[in-house]
Amino acid sequence: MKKIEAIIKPFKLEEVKDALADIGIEGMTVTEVKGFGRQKGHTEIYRGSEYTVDFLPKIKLEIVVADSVVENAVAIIVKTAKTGKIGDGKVFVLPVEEAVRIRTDEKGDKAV
Amino acid sequence: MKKIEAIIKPFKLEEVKDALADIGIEGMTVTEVKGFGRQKGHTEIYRGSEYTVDFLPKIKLEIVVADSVVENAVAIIVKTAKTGKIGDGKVFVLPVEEAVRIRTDEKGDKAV
Amino acid sequence: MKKIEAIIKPFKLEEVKDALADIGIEGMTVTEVKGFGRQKGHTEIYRGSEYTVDFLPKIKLEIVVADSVVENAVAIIVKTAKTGKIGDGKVFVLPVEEAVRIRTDEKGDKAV
Amino acid sequence: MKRFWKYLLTAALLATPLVATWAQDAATPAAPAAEAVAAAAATVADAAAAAPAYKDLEAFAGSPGYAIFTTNNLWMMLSTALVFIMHLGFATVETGLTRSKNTVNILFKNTLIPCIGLLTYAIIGFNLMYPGGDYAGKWFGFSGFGVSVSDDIANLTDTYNAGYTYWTDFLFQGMFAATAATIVSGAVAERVKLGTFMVFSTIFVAISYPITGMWKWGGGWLNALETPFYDFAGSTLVHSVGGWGALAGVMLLGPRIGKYSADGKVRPVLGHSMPLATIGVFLLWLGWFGFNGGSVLSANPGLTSLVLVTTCLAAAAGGVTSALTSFVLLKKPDLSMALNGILAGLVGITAGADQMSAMSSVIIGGIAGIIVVISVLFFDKIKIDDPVGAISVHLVCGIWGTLAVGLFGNLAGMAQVVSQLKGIVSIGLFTFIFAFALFFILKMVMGLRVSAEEEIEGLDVSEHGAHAYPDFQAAAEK
Amino acid sequence: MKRFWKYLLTAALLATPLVATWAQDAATPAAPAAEAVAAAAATVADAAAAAPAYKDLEAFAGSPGYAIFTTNNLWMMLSTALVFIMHLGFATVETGLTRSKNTVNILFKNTLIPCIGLLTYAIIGFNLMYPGGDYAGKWFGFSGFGVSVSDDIANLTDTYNAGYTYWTDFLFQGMFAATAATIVSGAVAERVKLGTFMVFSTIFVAISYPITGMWKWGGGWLNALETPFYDFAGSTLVHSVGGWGALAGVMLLGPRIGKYSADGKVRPVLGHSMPLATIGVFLLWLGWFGFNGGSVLSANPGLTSLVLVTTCLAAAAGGVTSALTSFVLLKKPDLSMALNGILAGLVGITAGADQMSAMSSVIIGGIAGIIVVISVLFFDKIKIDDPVGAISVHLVCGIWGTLAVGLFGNLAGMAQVVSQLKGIVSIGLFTFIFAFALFFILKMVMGLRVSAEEEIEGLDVSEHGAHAYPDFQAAAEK
Amino acid sequence: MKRFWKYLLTAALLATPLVATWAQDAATPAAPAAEAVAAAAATVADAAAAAPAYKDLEAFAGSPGYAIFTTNNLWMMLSTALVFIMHLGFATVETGLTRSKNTVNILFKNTLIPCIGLLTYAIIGFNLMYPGGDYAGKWFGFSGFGVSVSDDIANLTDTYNAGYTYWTDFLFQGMFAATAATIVSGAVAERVKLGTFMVFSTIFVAISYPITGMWKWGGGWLNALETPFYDFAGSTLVHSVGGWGALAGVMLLGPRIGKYSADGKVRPVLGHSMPLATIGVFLLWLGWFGFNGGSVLSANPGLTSLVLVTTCLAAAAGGVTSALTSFVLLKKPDLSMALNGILAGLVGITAGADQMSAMSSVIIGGIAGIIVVISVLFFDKIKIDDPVGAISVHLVCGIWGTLAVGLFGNLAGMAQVVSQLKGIVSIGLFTFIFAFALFFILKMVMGLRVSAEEEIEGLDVSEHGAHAYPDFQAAAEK
Ligand SMILES: Nc1ncnc2c1ncn2[C@@H]1O[C@H](COP(=O)(O)OP(=O)(O)O)[C@@H](O)[C@H]1O
Ligand SMILES: Nc1ncnc2c1ncn2[C@@H]1O[C@H](COP(=O)(O)OP(=O)(O)O)[C@@H](O)[C@H]1O
Ligand SMILES: Nc1ncnc2c1ncn2[C@@H]1O[C@H](COP(=O)(O)OP(=O)(O)O)[C@@H](O)[C@H]1O
Repeated sequence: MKKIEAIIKPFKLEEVKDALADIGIEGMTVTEVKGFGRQKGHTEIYRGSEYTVDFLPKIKLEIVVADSVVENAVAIIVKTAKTGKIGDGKVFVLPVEEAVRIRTDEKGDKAV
Repeated sequence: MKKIEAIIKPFKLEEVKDALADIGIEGMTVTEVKGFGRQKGHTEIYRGSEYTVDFLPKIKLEIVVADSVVENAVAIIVKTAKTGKIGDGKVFVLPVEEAVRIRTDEKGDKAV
Repeated sequence: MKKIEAIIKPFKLEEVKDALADIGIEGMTVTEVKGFGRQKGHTEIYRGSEYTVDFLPKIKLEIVVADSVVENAVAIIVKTAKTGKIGDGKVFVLPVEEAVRIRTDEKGDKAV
Repeated sequence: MKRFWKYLLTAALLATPLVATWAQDAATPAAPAAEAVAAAAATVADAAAAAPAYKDLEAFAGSPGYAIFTTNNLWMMLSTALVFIMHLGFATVETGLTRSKNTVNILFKNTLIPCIGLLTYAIIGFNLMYPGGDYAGKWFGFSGFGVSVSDDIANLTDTYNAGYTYWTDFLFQGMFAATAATIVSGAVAERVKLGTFMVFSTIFVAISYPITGMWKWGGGWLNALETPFYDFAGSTLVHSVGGWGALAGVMLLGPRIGKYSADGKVRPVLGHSMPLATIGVFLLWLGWFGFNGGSVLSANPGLTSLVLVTTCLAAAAGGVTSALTSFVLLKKPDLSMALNGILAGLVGITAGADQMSAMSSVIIGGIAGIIVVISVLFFDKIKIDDPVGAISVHLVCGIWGTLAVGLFGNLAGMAQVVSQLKGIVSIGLFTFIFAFALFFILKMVMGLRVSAEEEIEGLDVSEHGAHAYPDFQAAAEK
Repeated sequence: MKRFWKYLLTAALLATPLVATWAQDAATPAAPAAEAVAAAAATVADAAAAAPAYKDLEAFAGSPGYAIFTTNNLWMMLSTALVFIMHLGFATVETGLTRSKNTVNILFKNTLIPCIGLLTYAIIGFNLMYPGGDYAGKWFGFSGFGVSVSDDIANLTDTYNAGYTYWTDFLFQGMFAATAATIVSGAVAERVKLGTFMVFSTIFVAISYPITGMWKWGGGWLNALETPFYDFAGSTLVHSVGGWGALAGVMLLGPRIGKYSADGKVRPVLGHSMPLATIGVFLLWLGWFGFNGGSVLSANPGLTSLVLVTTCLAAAAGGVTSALTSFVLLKKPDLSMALNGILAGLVGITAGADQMSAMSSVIIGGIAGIIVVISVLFFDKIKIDDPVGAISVHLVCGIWGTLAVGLFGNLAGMAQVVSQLKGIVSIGLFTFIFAFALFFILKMVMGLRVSAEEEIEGLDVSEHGAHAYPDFQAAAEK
Repeated sequence: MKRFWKYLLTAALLATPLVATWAQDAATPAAPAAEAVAAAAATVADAAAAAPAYKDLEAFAGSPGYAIFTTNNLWMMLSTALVFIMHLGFATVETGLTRSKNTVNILFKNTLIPCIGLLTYAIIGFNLMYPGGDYAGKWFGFSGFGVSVSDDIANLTDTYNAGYTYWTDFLFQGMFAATAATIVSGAVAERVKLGTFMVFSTIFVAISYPITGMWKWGGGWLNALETPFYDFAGSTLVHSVGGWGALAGVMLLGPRIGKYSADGKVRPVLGHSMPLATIGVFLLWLGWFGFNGGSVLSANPGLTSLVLVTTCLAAAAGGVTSALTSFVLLKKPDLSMALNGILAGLVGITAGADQMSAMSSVIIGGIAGIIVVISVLFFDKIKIDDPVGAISVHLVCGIWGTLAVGLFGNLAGMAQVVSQLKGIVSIGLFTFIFAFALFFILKMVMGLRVSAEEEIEGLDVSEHGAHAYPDFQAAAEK
């Protein structure tokens, strides 16, 4: 099993979720995060002082999938989340050693 | 060392934390996340339009532990977080290569 | 590639970010989390009943870097985030198998 | 817990006939006392018929009394507006002191209650509470359904009353009425079924509140005691009444899940927005300018200005003493206690706001501020779980304020204390039994409490399918 | 969508001359009717010149009419304060019912609109709307720029008007004026360009609102119909006017991104704070005490108190029926609909608040509460995306309320219905065409809508470089 | 930074005797000027004793003056209520413009200050500020502790004053008093120790504010200048006084951690809720209807309505010019600046609200709106860290408004400018020195500032052990 971590632009969430559902992935966990990267934040002004909002709102998707699905899933995410503009985000793949479904005690690929 | 990631129902947090403390695990990091899975969200209505809340509030626990503790910890989490109803969540185990305690520079098992 | 996960005190974020930028790390993802550890929360009182705030606000940094950079990055984080007081946090290092930049489809070290 | 309310209930049942006899005794010999100002409303509805009227409204506008009548009526209309805004105060206090997952539910209740309250008061309440002189000294009266001005000229001039028209009278009293139900709302929050509560409120405000209100303000038996029971603006008639309803509800509902740990220790359930709670208390204080000021029932300069002074000083004293008490007892200056203390001072002064010196009002309010903190801790201990402290503020300090009329100010004296007790006990018994029985019946018929799952999920989702703060939803739904 | 407004526009263009003739017909024979109270303001500005004045203000202060004049003026000043606070009500309702990423933008607009509105009303609006008796029965009049009291003694005494001074008159009317623009603000929220909207509001409130206002309140042609058009406090003159502006804006803007899915299904865009929305509705209700109560134009006790009763009962009925309607149609008790229902009841009663019985006001408000729910669903369906329901509340219920004057109460009758229709249609056409044309021109010149990127990011960041809730920013910026 | 306040302090010390002599000069020849309205309060307390009183209150109620007195008193009571609600306005503005981790702390302070202020004003302040005619033209006077009506009939009729009873007088003035301390609260927010600040406020409001208030409103030396110093409703007596206290506090406290980067650049510390800030400003504007309107000290129709017009036009102008100025200087339309601009306009018009034409009020308010933006930027630059802009709004615009009385309107003239300067400087020196000394002593005795750790954690947790928004806590505690 692998864990796919994708950092994407928030307004792409709906689309990515639907695209993943289309290939049968129906479990994921979503976190609101802030990203810092090449996409520089905007300068804002509050009561006359400028400041840079360095950290931009992003969405992190965490999806644990069987090894066989990883490649396809990553490809789908990359395709769907792409706008071509800076700040589109990253996809990382990490190894997972075990997975358990709490409700049923099922383990491994069956659990995800 | 391993990292245990557990996605659980929010109201189970207190209980799981206490159960882990009982087996000597006293460090963990908690994140508010939203989960998408078999447990379908409820349909809600706002000013006459229906919509589905797909993403349900969940809590993610991250606990880095020594290899020897993993099995027991996972078992405890599964046991305590179980309600038997859909949406109970998952537990994942990931490998960790290094851990450092910032305050003391301690490394490895001593750091967690 | 490795993923560095650092749990730090919130007010250290600015400094750590700047220190990492100095060694050329310019991508990271930040999450607001709550930490539970040796640093016991304070006791607070609401309308006469005491309660303990067990979970303290922390910041989690996630930084995926090339293997060669890991050691230095961890050292910098530990140095910058240290206050010497309890609750300074942890740094964990996890293996990453793949990374993709969504915008360009670049993979591996080039993507981070 | 169970034992506690069994005890109370038994006591209540035993006491009823006792009080009834006692009150009857008092009522028989005494002629309806002509209390200059506060009870003026009592005999009003029929006064109009008897008194000489103006030829037409033009004639009235040309009469020498027109200017002062207009001024009086204006004050009463503005007082009505101020009492109205108390409903927003209640809504925000209750919302602020409860969790965000129940916010839509509380706002919905507190929005609908004044709406329903006004409508039922128009249909039945006003005529139950002010049935007219035929029922003077009685326990009950009713002068027919609906509001309308049968005789324009009389009802719209000072023939009706020196201080206001029929319409102003109705609206001012109507705004008061809904208050009682709103008080209950706070105490039963976060677990009561919406439908059940709406039915309860409707009946409570339509029937129970006006009946006990009639006993005093409608010229009923409490007003006809030899030493008449005195309740200037409603420490008992409004606030305690709400408080008794709240107590009945909480006893039948039980505490919120999570309020007590398995080993019986009190665990706080934190309110979700202190700014909302603070906004609410300031709005309530503002509203009390009209609640008490308007209860003079005219713009009488000396009396109204005195009432505003005693009201504000009592509020200020309550705020300060509750802050100090909470600091001494709890080691921290507790904002929510200071806020409750201000309300406690306001409720405390309400019964005698026109009878007190500045100094007495400070003492009454100051004591209320101490009482409320101790009371909140006490009710928590005996497992009466009242999220916003409504019982402590409105019931306990309502009783204190009513008693204080016998202890301080112009009316102080043993006879007054006895009359005050008669009023407190009789109205308390009636209201508590009414509310308890009503909640009990509804519990059987409709159910009183949402399921544990719904409670954990929050009533916003389970009862309304909605979120109060969708943008911040993740955080909100713990 | 495109077809829809093309149709409307064509209809409007065709109808204009028709209505003009029709109105002219009516205006010719009829002498300006002397409506005792509501139209008193019409012929005021010049009345002062003609009438006998007091020697000096001291003389006036010593005159027998001074006390009642002072009381009347006091009521009008407080009504002004109450109407003022409606602007905060609008600000919070609109903020609460939209997303947190557009909060600063909405607050900015709703803070600046009353500022700009007051200033333009001082410079031009007041003298457009109340040009004086020379323009009685006309379509248009203007009595010069600026406000100032040329003749102190006359303008500050009851020589000017029995109910208020010149200054009170100006300020009361000025507070009304900005309301119309504020109504538009809610409907076009979350996508309109700030600059464009500010220009629109300024012109709309400076020119369009006073011109149609003059037709009735300024003694113009609608007031001179044989059976004069009746609009007590502005169901049409204020609320529908705002609603027509809103409709024009929304039609040209199109719906917010995400409001309709690719397959055309309605998707809700959730407001971000129900407490703010609720605070707003209560403040609006409070403000309506002055909006309607002050429209009596004196403190006349019978009339003002009746108006407050009809106003509050209609609001209450609207709240209850909209809650019930939403419960029946949508299966859940919807707070935002109940809130809209209260406003619907208030808008509905506004045209005839002084002409209705208590019962009629309940019916009018109750029907408004049903209408508003159906209207919100309807406009959503035809893709008129109005985030806060402004068109349903102010336009649809404004029309309903204006019609209701012909169906209920003292003025009911076929002739009145016809006059009401004349008013509704003529003012609707003028305002809609004016607003549509103005928005259209601004769209060409300045652009009307922010870019899709800016809309997604939120107008707070893109237009103001600011966040409404920086501490909760992550959550807020979805 | 250090140098800056050393300079100011030295200047202050040097200037004191100078001003004293100068003032004395002026005071000697001039008999206490009989300013018709505004200073009426001055000689009131003792007037009662001398003047012929009514036999009893009944007699007064039957007298021809009763109606107008009742109306006047009613206006003053409502003005009191409106000034009261300003405290909620201050609470929400300050809360909104600071971080959520200090919210409970700010709410606690702003809830307790009016409570304490009213109590101290009852005990000592009122009699320090209005010591009676014996002290006319003096620097100081005191007429004994406590408030009570020794002589009912005189103090509750127009024998006391044509505009209000003794009780109304006390309460209206008491509501003003607490304002000064509340202004300080905003400027020292997010770092001052709670206990220290509470002690400061109590003494400041009990002693400093009434003493300088007496100089003018209590009939003291500034009122006795040949050309009397003029401050209608308190641009200087209330707002600058608060502003000087704020300046002293900020100078001794230093800026908040994080406000300036290591290299001295200004870094914004974002307020956490723009809706709260906006609610606050609207409530303050509403309150100003009473603050200025009530300062007429009667319901005089011409004067009160003029005052409301100048007040609202100045507010509107301030809002517009500050929005424009911030747009020009900062390239973005800044909501918080527009809000400050409205307050600036209000503070600016306060000194001369009854002396200005509509046009002059627009100019005065408009200039205040420009000044406030520049002032905020200036104080940020010189490292006077004032989270809510209190010093710019209340001190700087208070000075501007006081000066404007000499430049515009009925009193304009060189002699008036000089008198205005005397008032500004003398009151400024006294207040600044008093506040600085008091803060300094408290700093030695109790400590002034929380520890860096507590500041970073937030005062809510460190001072109160509480959270303002527990449900959203994670986000809130950055
Ligand atoms: N090395 C990294 N580790 C973790 N997250 C990263 C890293 N680099 C970028 N990110 C995340 O990806 C987001 C987008 O990256 P950015 O460099 O702004 O643009 P792009 O994706 O177009 O290269 C960042 O906001 C951050 O959340
Ligand atoms: N493949 C997955 N990867 C990551 N998180 C998952 C995955 N599947 C489920 N989850 C998380 O677990 C939660 C519960 O899963 P769900 O399918 O709803 O019920 P159950 O746990 O009973 O199978 C989801 O809300 C989601 O947060
Ligand atoms: N085993 C662990 N797994 C995950 N996170 C941990 C673990 N131990 C500690 N943490 C995180 O590190 C933070 C600091 O740890 P703590 O024990 O309080 O102090 P210290 O870092 O000084 O040892 C905690 O609040 C928690 O977020």
